[in-house]
Amino acid sequence: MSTPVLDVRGLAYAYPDGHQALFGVDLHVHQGERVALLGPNGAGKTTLVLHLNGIHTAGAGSVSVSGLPVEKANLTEIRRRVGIVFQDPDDQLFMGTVRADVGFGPANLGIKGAELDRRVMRALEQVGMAEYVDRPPHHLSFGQRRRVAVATVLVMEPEILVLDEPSSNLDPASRRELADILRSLDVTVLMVTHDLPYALELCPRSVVLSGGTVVADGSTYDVLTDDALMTAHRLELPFGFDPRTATPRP
Amino acid sequence: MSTPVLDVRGLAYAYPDGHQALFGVDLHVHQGERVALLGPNGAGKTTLVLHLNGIHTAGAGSVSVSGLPVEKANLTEIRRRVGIVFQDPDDQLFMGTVRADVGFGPANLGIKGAELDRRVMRALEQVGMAEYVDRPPHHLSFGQRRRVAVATVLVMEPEILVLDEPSSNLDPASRRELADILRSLDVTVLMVTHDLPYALELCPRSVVLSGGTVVADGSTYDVLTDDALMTAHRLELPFGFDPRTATPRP
Amino acid sequence: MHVPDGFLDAPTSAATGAVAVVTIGVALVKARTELDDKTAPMAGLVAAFVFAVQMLNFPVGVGTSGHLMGGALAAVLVGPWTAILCLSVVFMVQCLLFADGGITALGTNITLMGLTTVAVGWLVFKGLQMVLPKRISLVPAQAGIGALVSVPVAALLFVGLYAVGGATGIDLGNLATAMVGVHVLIGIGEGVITFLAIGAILAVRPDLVYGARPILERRELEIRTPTSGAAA
Amino acid sequence: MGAGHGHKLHFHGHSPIHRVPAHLKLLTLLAFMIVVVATPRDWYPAFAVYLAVLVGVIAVSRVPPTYLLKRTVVEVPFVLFAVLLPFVATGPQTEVLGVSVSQHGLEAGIALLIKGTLGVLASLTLAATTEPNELLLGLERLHLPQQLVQIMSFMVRYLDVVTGEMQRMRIARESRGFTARNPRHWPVLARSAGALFIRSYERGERVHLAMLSRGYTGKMPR
Ligand SMILES: Nc1ncnc2c1ncn2[C@@H]1O[C@H](COP(=O)(O)OP(=O)(O)OP(=O)(O)O)[C@@H](O)[C@H]1O
Ligand SMILES: Nc1ncnc2c1ncn2[C@@H]1O[C@H](COP(=O)(O)OP(=O)(O)OP(=O)(O)O)[C@@H](O)[C@H]1O
Ligand SMILES: [Mg+2]
Ligand SMILES: [Mg+2]
Repeated sequence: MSTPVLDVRGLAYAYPDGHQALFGVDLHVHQGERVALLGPNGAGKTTLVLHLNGIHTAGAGSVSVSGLPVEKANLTEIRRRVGIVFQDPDDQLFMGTVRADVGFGPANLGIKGAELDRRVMRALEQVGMAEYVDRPPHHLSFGQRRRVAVATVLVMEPEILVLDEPSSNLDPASRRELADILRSLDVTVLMVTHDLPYALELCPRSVVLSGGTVVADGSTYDVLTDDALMTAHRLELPFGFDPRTATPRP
Repeated sequence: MSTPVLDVRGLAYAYPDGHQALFGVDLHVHQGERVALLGPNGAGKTTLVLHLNGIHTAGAGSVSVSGLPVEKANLTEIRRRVGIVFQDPDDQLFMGTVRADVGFGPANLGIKGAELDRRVMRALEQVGMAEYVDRPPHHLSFGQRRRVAVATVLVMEPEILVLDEPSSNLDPASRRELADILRSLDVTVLMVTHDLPYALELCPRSVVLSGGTVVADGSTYDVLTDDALMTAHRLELPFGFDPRTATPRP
Repeated sequence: MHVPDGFLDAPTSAATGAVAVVTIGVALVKARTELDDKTAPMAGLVAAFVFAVQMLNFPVGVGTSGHLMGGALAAVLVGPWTAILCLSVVFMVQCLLFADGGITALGTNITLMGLTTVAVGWLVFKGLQMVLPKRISLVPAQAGIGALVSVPVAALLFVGLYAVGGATGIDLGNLATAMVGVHVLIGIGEGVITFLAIGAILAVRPDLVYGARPILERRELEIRTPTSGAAA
Repeated sequence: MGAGHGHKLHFHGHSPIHRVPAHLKLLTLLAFMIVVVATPRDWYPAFAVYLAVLVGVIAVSRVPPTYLLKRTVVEVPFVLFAVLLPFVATGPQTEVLGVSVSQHGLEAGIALLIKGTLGVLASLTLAATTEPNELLLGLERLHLPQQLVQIMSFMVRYLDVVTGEMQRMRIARESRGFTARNPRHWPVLARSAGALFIRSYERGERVHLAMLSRGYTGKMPR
């Protein structure tokens, strides 16, 4: 088997205030996989995600990306390869206009002029926000900010896309359009979500994190139909949805 | 017919940067109703909600709550009656501990000592956050913060509960528990949501806002089964869900 | 340039303290018209911002350091009376929480760097607004010039106070030349920062700039009927 | 957004000094400094007594002396001024270590150093043993006008909001491959500073409105 592009081993982490959030997490994601990361509130999903590009530093265990250990010397390279869409779009947007914000990453990679503009507009068109290019991002609606936040990551064309609850606050059409984009890209995807039908639709594999450890890892269908596992970890299927009868979209 | 508890007439509003978000909105909600407010990103839902307790001031038209016009002189009374759960929990939480934050509102109403404690703990139990009572709110996970934000409003026991995307970032069990709480309370509810099955489950009536005006107002079932309306306003039913076959939960 | 305890003699400290108390008293009354529900947080932010701006220190001639003062910026953002309150609060916080500036010199610091820069900055700003065409695009430049002028004036006043209540006979001419010379440079920095900050705020939240309110025009709102709106 | 959770100078502790009500500490500081300032500048034994008192208080407060000493840097500009005084001042000259300096300037410089240092140390002790929120309550009890207290409480909170937002913006920038290493990067920082101002303001404004929504009237409930 190839080396995993995301390789997390025995990862433990405590926040500076002493609260331990991860207790030995193992996760291996291979090139081109789309994996859903499920689990109750406070399970440690965001904490785990923030280790994947070195925002948090492992307290114990190790994290590596495409074989590179996540450590100071490799951070620039790793951040070029791993694009993270944060759970809170306000954590992602900081420049004065949408254009400057989406262009920020590629500009750091040395792209400029017409090429920069082309990439910015393409990313904004993907998320349906092209007409907002000259507005300040913090004056957009929450869902619009989420869409711009996704664009700031897409524009970097990362090899590995990590999305923390990307569909929350999106309107239903945008949610489906995001799924279409993710399916059309040839990248590795790790997606945190509480939207189980969305996970089933998009990710063949699911990992369940609960109380800071991995409690299940397998096909999404198997996870969602394992009733004991589901109730033990606050996962419930929403009103009117049954994975056994839901047919995949064409 | 009784006077509506929420009465919005011809409401128009432009943000200070000149961007107009509402173009004449009419909305009447009666005592005890549960109404879902649907619509695409950027439709003006949050903008509308922020008029209901006088955070924004109508540019044209009028808003009144239980017959009281929303204006400077009535603000204290109106804010006591209308509890708003903001779309972003970080806008809602500001004290140093969860206890102080949830207790803030009732303390302002003059409640103290054991009674204050009792109310705080009850609200936190409702949202399943009692064990976090002495943690700083900004050190919680996003979904945990959302739950505390809901508690800060429940604890005020408002007559009218306005929730802006309350279920986003909640794990599936919390989402259902929130629905149970809302159903059990004898209050008027206006809930903004992009989760159409959730709207159908909880709210008999739906209002669709799009481009700053009301484009539909009727029974949730009728709205969700009106395909032309749905596609015109970026509303789509999620994967595997059909209102025609979904049976209400017992 | 925060004056520490014991730098000026007791009578001078007491006199400047009295000036500060009286002016703050007047400002408290006058500011009622400027300060409401929504502007109270603005006043707090302006104070925090001025506080941050004052952390930018420049080494100055005779051993003291100079820094940006933010009086004109505050005056244009929240109005002169509220600005006086903001600046006074900044000096109190610096003194009590950061030990920057002595507690017995608090009145001196407020008078010197608060009252003076606010008054000079605001008067220059208003003066320019009166003689120049009423255009919103001119506001940042007017504020910047007000800021520029306010700094050397405060420096001159410092020399004056030192002459009255300072410890010893340094050559006042030299001190004045050095202080004013250096503070013209600092004033240019202050002017540029004020210009940029006011410009940035006017671009997205013109309603937050007190000094621009008289020349903001009212917008007409458009009303769409449901039928015409449905097409959108 | 935490309300003033431990500013840079506060040293968490539970000593008797930490527990004295803030308004008493404020009054004591003021009285102490007035005495120091009013003391003629050549009464050196008196200054030794003041210093001893101060050291005693610091010892009781159990704030490590190094913690305070590191923070006396705010005094540096005036130390420089005091050191230069003897050289730039006019008047009768005297010899110190073979260098001719102004007699007057020398005395003034030394007095300035002594009084200034006592002032800084005393203020630092107050700052290190008092939470900003207690200080606000203390000022309220001393009848500082409500408007000033309100501006100050917003300011203290905003210092948190601004640093919080700055932190978030820094993480966001670095996640997209940017680190400010040299002055070439300043324009980027300058442009994000404008956004920072508005962002902090608007976040603070929304939080303020959230407070009003829950019955806040300008006074913290107790
Ligand atoms: N900054 C912080 N300091 C201390 N503890 C924290 C901090 N952030 C999160 N925690 C705690 O760490 C645990 C894991 O949090 P994390 O944010 O990773 O959860 P999550 O799985 O992303 O939850 P959610 O679904 O609500 O986003 C929680 O118990 C939370 O309270
Ligand atoms: N602070 C602001 N300044 C200027 N324009 C704004 C501001 N906030 C929102 N807008 C604009 O007003 C319109 C309505 O925004 P609003 O936040 O009400 O949308 P929404 O219906 O709540 O959307 P979402 O589903 O994404 O939360 C949008 O076009 C948005 O860009
Ligand atoms: Mg999370
Ligand atoms: Mg919204």
